[in-house]
Amino acid sequence: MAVGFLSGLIVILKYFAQEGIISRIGTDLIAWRVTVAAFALGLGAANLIQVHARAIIRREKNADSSFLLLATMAVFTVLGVVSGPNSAAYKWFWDNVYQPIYGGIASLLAFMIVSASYRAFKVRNWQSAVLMISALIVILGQVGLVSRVFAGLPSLSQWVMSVPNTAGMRGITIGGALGAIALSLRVILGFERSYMGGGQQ
Amino acid sequence: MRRSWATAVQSIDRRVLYALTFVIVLLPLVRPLGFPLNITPNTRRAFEIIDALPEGSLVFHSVGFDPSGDAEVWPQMQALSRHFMSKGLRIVYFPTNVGGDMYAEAIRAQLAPKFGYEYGRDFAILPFKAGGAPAIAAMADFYSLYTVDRDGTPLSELPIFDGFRGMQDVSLITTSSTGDDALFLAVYLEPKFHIPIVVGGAATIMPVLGPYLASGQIKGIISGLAGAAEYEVLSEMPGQAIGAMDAQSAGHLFIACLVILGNVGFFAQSRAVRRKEGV
Amino acid sequence: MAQSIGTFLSGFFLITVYSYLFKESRLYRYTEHIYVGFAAAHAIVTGWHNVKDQALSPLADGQWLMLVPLCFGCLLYAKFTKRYSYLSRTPLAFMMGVAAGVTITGAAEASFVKQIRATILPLNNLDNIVMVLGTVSTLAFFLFIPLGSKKAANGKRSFMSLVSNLGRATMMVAFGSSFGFVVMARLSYLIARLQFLFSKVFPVISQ
Amino acid sequence: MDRLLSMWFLVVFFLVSVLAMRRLSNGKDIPIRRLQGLDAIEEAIGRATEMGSTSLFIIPGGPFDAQAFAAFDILGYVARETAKYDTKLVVVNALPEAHAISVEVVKEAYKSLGKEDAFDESCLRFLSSGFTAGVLGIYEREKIGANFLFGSFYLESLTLAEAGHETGAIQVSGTANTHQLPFLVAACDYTLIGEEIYAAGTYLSRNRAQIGSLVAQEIGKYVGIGAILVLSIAATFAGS
Repeated sequence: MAVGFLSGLIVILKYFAQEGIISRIGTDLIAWRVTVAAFALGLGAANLIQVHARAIIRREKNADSSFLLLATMAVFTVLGVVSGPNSAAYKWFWDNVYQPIYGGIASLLAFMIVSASYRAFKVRNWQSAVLMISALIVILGQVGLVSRVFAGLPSLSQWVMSVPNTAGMRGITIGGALGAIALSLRVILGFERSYMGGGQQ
Repeated sequence: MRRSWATAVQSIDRRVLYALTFVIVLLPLVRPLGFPLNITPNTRRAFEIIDALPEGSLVFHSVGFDPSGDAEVWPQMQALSRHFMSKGLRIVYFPTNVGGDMYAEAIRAQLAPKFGYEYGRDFAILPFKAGGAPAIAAMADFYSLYTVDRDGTPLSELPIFDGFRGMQDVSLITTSSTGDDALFLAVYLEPKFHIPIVVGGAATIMPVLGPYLASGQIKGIISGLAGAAEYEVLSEMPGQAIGAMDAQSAGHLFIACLVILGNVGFFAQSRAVRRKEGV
Repeated sequence: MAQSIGTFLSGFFLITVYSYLFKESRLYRYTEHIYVGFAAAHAIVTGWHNVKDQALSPLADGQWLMLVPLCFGCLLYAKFTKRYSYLSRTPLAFMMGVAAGVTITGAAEASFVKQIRATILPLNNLDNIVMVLGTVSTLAFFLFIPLGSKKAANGKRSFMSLVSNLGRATMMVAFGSSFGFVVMARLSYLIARLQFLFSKVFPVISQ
Repeated sequence: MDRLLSMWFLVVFFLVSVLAMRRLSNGKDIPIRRLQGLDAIEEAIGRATEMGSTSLFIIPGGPFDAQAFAAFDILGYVARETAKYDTKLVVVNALPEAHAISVEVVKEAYKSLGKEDAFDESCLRFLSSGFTAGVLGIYEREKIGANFLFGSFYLESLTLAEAGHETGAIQVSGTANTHQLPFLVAACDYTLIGEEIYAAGTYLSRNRAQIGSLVAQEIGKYVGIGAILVLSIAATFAGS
């Protein structure tokens, strides 16, 4: 599709051109994408309404929570659009409803990392042995108490983080860059269009 | 007998693990243990770079986090801001996360008055710009991206922007971010303007930044809550981070014990199985 | 008053979220749906303000070009019509194209050229040797197309598998240490919530 | 100088890709290294079908970039498989634009098998930034047999993968975000690392023209390896 090809090409040229007309158009395109994406939010909202309204109409098992979702969404959309996201009422709900749930969900990670380390670091072969040992070095290296006993641990942990870790991540990053470029190129040239109805060529 | 012990260690119910985690992290918060604290070279370097800036230098500070990640980054942002303000640096906060401006506002309301910082003259808050990498790339042409501050006041009316031409006039960029702000800054702004970048962020993204630190695209890193605690120690202005470090250490020891326990059980079990099979 | 209700609500929601760890309850389900609803509303509010500030206001100021993204945005909704639904693919292609362009330029300089340059080091100390060999072998691990035919000389194949194993080992060190490094970060999330819960809602911790 | 170098690199990369795509589109097959994670997708869906459970596909809310494209490729394949076996698929999106494209991808997949009538748009769910909480809820309420996590993950990766493990589903994941790879590797059955996700579309479709760009990618890797080694050795002697 010509639109994808042109917009991709201009954005690439913009990066190297720095100034001039191409650069201006490229900057515009990048800004426009944000606007178009905002329109896509409407589609997402329509999807949520469709899924949950149907649950309510059909009186499915969790229709009560679907109702709660749609009601919350309606109330805060109206409040946010009419009075603005910086209004006192909106901020109050943001601070006392949204933020604690958001923070709570994020902090579930602390529990997940405990059960994951307990489960994942079993030494089954040489690879998992390497995995476990380097994890232990770094976990313990961050505890001030342990480093009073094993004086070399913090610097060993620092070394593992800054040398072999950097090497591994760098290898993945360089390879990933090549992959990302190749795939993006296929998108710009129109070889990847399963989303466009091309399916498998 | 031995096998049943090994099997039991192998299969502790996850709910038990969760309950233990809860208790072990909570106890040191109630009764601090006073574990010692290490100062890492990365934090020290970050501190020294900022400490060496002359009074009145202009610092841009990204606010790229929201409630989900504020546990690590918000203490850093406070520690950094306290240091900036005690040194008389001028600060421009630019939110890169939808929720970020709330924290910049908290600095304006709580911290700034303590240091006699006046909004518009000594510091300013820019509006949030969506888009991640492209938005940061667009900062290269500053006034095309920002024309007003967060309150909608034109930048030309703020004394801090008097004579400000663009990113070339910035002495330092710092971040408080759980996202890739630092990466985007290093990729899109550093090559053009050669502004030193000091990164504050979640400990998670730090390993990713290692390569950029090694290559000099980033000058210093303050990592996670521990980084914040170290910074509080270095700048001699204690805050909430130091108090949390005991709970951190307890949690680390707990996880290390679990990893070892899990492996001991695993070995005992596989040996018992092997013996039974007569291998 | 509003403050203490707020604190109570925050604590209530936090406990509900943690209840997920032990048992799925109706309370968690309600909390989840309120949250998803609020998150969607917030996204819409932010999106609306973005459209207003970045497209509608400039348009009102006479920047006619802003009609282009606005039209693209509207075209997304063509999919609800039967006849013109194909038009909705134009804005999708546009967004993919721009994202592809941004990806290519960012990846080429920062993640390819600069990373390679940073790995070019004199091999006169252990750190540099580990860095160079680790990076190169990790990169070699990802080779997709096997070099030479299957009948290639035995020696060569075992050399490649040695390199690939070295790459694997480097990655394992990297994954293990990154994992360990992040433990701290994850714990701090819990610490912050517990500090809040037990100093504001159930005052056990003195501040 | 880096910018100039990257420009030349891109020019050469494009030329090599286009050339190789041309040559290969009617040329011979090129063998590609096996990617276990992708082979496991079919098995996972097969098992979900047997158990009468749902396949879940999660696209996270990182920046909209090439990782999202890679996720679409894999989603297309997963959707064709689930359509083939008439098994239930649920897709969760955090980004609005990714949601819009996912709908098209899944619809096309069903269409390509002549099963347009079986396509139900409500199997795609847009959850915006609330998607971690939403996915945890889906884990509890639906019986998940296969769980796919692909794209630009941030700190939610471990919660989703570890809680997903508790559901008993076979988990296949992939990301190029190096900071999240350790958790996916630890908690999932199969993980595609970095560039493997970008190659997934090509691997699954065996499209020869696409393999052409894979060739350019391979050459790029050899150039990278060569440059690092040769110049490092040169630097060693120049220094001494």
